[in-house]
Amino acid sequence: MTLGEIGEQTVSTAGGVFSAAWLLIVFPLIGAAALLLGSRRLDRAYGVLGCMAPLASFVVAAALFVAMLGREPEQRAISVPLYDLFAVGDYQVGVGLLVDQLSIAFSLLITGVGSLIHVYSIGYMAHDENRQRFFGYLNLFVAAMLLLVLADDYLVLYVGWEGVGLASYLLIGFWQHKDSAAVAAKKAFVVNRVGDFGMSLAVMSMVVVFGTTAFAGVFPAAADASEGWLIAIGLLLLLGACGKSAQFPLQSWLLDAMEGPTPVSALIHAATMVTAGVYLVVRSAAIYAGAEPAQTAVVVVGTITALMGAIIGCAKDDIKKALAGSTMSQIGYMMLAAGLGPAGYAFAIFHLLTHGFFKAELFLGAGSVMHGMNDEVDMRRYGGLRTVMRTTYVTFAAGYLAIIGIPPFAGFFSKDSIIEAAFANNFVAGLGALVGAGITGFYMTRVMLMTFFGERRWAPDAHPHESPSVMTVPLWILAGLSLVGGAALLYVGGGIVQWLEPVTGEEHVELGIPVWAMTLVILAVVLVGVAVAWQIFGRQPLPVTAPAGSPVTVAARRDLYGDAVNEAVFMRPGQYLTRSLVYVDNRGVDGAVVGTASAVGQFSSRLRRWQTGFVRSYALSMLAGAAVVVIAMLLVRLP
Amino acid sequence: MRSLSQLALQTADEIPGFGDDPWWLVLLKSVAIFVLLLLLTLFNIVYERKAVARMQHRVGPNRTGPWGTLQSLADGMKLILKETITPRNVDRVVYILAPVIAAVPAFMIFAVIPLGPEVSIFGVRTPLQLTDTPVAVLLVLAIASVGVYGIVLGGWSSGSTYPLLGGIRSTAQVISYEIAMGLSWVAVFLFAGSMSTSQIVDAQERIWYAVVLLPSFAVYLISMVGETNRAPFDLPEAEGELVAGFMTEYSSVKYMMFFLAEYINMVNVSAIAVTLFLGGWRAPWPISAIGDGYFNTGWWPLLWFLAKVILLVFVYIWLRGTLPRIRYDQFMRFGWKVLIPVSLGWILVVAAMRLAFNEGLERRDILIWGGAFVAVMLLVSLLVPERKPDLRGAAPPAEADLTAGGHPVPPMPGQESVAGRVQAAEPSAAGEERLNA
Amino acid sequence: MSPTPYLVLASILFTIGGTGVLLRRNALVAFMSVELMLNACNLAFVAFARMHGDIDGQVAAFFVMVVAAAEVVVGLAIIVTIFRTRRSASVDDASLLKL
Amino acid sequence: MFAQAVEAAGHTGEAVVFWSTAPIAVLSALGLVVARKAVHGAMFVAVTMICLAILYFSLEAPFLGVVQIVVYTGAIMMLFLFVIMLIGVDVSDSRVETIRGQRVAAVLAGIGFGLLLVAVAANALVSEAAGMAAAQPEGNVAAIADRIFSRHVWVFEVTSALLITAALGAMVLTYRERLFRRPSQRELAVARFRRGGTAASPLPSPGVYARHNAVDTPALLPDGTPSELSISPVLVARGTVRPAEQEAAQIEQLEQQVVELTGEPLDESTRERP
Repeated sequence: MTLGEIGEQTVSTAGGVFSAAWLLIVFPLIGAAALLLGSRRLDRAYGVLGCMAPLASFVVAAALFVAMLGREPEQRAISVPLYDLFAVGDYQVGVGLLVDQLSIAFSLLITGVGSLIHVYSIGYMAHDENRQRFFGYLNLFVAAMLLLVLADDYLVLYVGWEGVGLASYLLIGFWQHKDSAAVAAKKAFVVNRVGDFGMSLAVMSMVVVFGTTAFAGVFPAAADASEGWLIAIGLLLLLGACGKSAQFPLQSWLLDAMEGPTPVSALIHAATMVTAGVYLVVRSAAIYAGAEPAQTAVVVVGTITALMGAIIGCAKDDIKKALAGSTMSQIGYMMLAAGLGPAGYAFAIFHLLTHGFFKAELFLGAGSVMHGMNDEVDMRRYGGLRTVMRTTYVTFAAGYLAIIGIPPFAGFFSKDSIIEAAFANNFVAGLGALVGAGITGFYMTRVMLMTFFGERRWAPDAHPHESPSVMTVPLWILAGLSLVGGAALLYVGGGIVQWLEPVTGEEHVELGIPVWAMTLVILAVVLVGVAVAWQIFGRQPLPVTAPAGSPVTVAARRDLYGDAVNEAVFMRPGQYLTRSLVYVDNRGVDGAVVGTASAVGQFSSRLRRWQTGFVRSYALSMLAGAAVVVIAMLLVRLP
Repeated sequence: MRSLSQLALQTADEIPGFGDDPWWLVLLKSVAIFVLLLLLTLFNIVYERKAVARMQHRVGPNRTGPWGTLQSLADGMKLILKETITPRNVDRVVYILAPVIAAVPAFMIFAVIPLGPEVSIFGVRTPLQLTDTPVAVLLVLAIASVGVYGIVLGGWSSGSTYPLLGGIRSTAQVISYEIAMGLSWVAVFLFAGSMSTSQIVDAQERIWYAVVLLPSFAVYLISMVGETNRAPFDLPEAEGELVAGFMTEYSSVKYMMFFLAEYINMVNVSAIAVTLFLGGWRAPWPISAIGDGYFNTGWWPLLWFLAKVILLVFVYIWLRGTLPRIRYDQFMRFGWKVLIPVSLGWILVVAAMRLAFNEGLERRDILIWGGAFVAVMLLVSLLVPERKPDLRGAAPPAEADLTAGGHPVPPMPGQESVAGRVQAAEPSAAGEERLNA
Repeated sequence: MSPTPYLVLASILFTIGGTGVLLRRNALVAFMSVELMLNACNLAFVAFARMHGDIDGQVAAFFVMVVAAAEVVVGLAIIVTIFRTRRSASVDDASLLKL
Repeated sequence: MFAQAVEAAGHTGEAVVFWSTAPIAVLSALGLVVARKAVHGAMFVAVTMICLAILYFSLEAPFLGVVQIVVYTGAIMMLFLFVIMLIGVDVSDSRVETIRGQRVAAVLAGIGFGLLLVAVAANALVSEAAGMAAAQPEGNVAAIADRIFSRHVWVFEVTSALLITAALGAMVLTYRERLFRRPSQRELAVARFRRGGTAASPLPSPGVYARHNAVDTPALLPDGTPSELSISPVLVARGTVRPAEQEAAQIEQLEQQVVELTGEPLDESTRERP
């Protein structure tokens, strides 16, 4: 049975193993419930309990993937209706899952990388007394994220969307005893609300325009909808994506979000949640197909963010913030690619997956370093760690090579593809991407050098040591994925482009110059960045306190004044607005209300005189009332 | 011509055999009951004094009349002739009314007590009972509850502390034990299917309810002693505490009427016990078997009835000679927390039994099932582990000064009051001060 | 006999009870007046029962008695409690709830 | 013929009962309203209720009549008396009306309402009584039981729940928390003997001078001093103790009067000198 069309393929109903797809979400949900609601005694088994759920989900996802491989490419989108949520008139919302090539790729990433990070967290959070709660939140996040990517309806997707927001909020503020963490959590929440606002408006618009929010209803109808509506919806979706994926202008929360525990940064703020925006844009391909300006906006946002993130990453001394800038930048790449339309969708997802591998690897490596250095995050306090933390060094290096795009590491393939596609589409975007790649080479080399090379600038009480194997094993696995993941995804079995083609569509654009020449140019730019970094940070000893630096450096250290802009553009006018509203409320509305109330009060204080407090007076009036009733009955009975 | 009370009752449904007496017979019966009660009182006073004396290895009254048998008559004469003292601050009307209220209902109760089967009086066949109604036993309860007013009002109107205390005690006592008493009757009603005294006696032709309903009988025996303010439950007139309780300020005829009321009430409740539980006027077993029930006909039953009543009166005397007076709070606790719950539980059992019989279950089956139930409950009770408080390692409760800085506050859980412990060891600090003063 | 005299008697008793509530300040006396009113109602119930030849009137009176008993128990407890704290059984003294 | 005679006799009998009890009921009801003391009021109400019980009998409701006495007279009014005695015997109402106009208004409203009700009751188109014979073929008790436990069984259960709730409520209302554990009788006895001295024996009784019942007069010790122990501390606290010296003086006065009247000196051996 066909349920409609998504992308260029028909959707069939679930059968066999696919009807069990809901287990994907249920496992982590059970885990979260058990850990959050269960007794404190579960704390003894926190690791096993916490990791079981994502691992089980991973097994399910893998099984679904294998089952999907066994089907015809056009038959791979499977709808799993669960139940009808509600029906209002013609508008019906059913909770259901859509298992197709895109969502299964995401599911594998979320559960796979998620499992690794869960395992890593066993070691990382071993000494935290609230670790049971921590794992509960992590499981909750996995469940929400899976709901987000598996939903077959924008409304259900929105539930997952808010769910990951909640989990992100809870985890950023996990160490709520720290003021900075609490503030960061609040900031992330507020900024995300702005994005979510756009998202919810988009969903409402869909109800107005299409009368439904189900993918199966929206996408076929999008072709016939008016362009104005499509542009509006596309921009609103972009606003949502910006919030969730920390894209310009809603990027400011991500850097602060590094206050959360490092596994959280790796899982949520690098590998999975922040890519939800990319997923949303790719999933909404049908809408963007008819909204050229919205697509352009996506490209612009992506390009700006890619550059901004890279510049911010250059100036940060906090290792996690440097990596966070990098994340912003890389997601900017993905957005850029997603904005290119069918030509870039597959590359966006491709880069998303490889980024998931190596950025998780980098964050976990950073976490490992911090773990060995008494939670020191200032890179100026590191240096020369390659000898004492060999595993961390080697695996981190794999991630480093992957992100700057050295063949044959994963990032090479995905980033190359994006830059080529960008050049083919739009020269300015391509140029931005190319420059970004150079800066990436620069700041990642800086991180590498400051952390693992040079003289030891450790704090006096620092005794760096290698992390336990429960943390290093995930590092090794992720390092391996960073090494081979790109090539594997691109070439094995026809590669990811072909795999995703039924969902995203395909469009080949011809580059003006040969591909190998482009690759060489990109490599050259990257190597220039690396060399500059080597020149600045590798050749001379680093001061422990940061030098004043140029205006650009200062600006970058201050997140390119993102917060200041927010304050001037949004907060101040908002404040004026609320103040004037308060004035109107106090004087106008309250005046009327209070006036009425005081009038009633005066009137009742007159009436109060009847209330003597003496029971017998009341009894007298009751007797009088009874007499009246008797008289009334007599009168009625009289003919 | 019918008597007034019967006129009132005549439209209500009637017990067969009653309500047809000629007026002179009704009058005759009434007078006879009155005389019988007076004689019984005279007899009982001597009886009690003699019996108690024997229990205490004394002789008892032996001067007036043969073996002292006319002692009570002499005492009564003396009481009538004594000076009437009326204290100054009594409530005069109530003060005079109270003994009357106490005595009159006491005489009325016997109206519904069956003294014997149908006999022939001057050629008229009539039951040896003044009257009967379908609610006769409840009527007894009603009349008895009016009688208490005499005691309460007497205590109040005396305008003195001890009588008031006696009156209050008596109120609480009667209200409390009336409940147990009424509950003990319910079982009888269930078995007899009637509240008419004559029908209840008829229903005991085969077996006395004292045997079948032993728990009810026991409850009734106890509560009847409480109802009549007799030792060991004679708290409203406890000599050691309240001088003479509600009678303290009374003298002469009024005192005598209270006295009379008490002794007649003793006979009354005994008569009710006989009627409801001991087969009424029926002869006890070996005698009843003689001559195909010959001794259950004619005037013979009057003898059995009086014998049973006097036997129960002896129980009263026996109790008085044996048991010390119970403390008031213990008495109330016993009534509310033992007698009433026991009665309630027993009524449940009786009702279940009745239902089972009505549903046609065999007695054997009931016994088997009941026994099985009890056995299972016993076995289950073995399974429940006995909980012993684990005192090892338990910290002694923290002490708290409850009155520190003003108002006393109750101790928190885990605390123990210092003052409470002092109180326990030194019960009456104030009393001691008074002694040392 | 016609039920009318009974009904008239019930009316009179009810009115006397009501007037007692109005006139007497002693909470106990007022309370007893209420009992009197209830009794008057019961009399009317029973009279009507016989008038219609239906036992339901008597059953209603029975239930009124039960409810009256419950009411007396709680009411007296309240009076005792008030007396304990305020040393007064006058209904006029319990007028502090008014502003 | 005979049936009519019985009928007529029944009617006259009922009328006699009614007209002899109804005035008593009304008068004692009025007594409640005018009685100064609450106890008198309670007695009046009890009389009214007994009158009503008798009327129930003549209204062919013997069960209700008996229950009326047992419940109202025996339990409820007894409870009233109990409470009256508990919270102050001497509380007699003052007759001054505190609420302005209340008395006049109440009497007017009462009379008006009463006249209205009586008018309604007397003028209502009341048919001759149908009688209960048809309604209770197996007797009054059986009929009531049948109705209560069949048609009105739900009401019955609800009222039983109400009763239990009321009992619990009364217990909660009148419950006073005990701050200290109550010393047991044994502990009291042990403490008393341990204290030694005169405490082991009962306290001395108050002085009795054959002039009044005198719990408020201290007893005189052999040396003539009054014994504080013989007086209840409650009386001391209230300040209603009669001083012993005054008693002694009065006794001496009496003795002198006796000597003057009889002209004989008192026998020294019988005199107790204070």
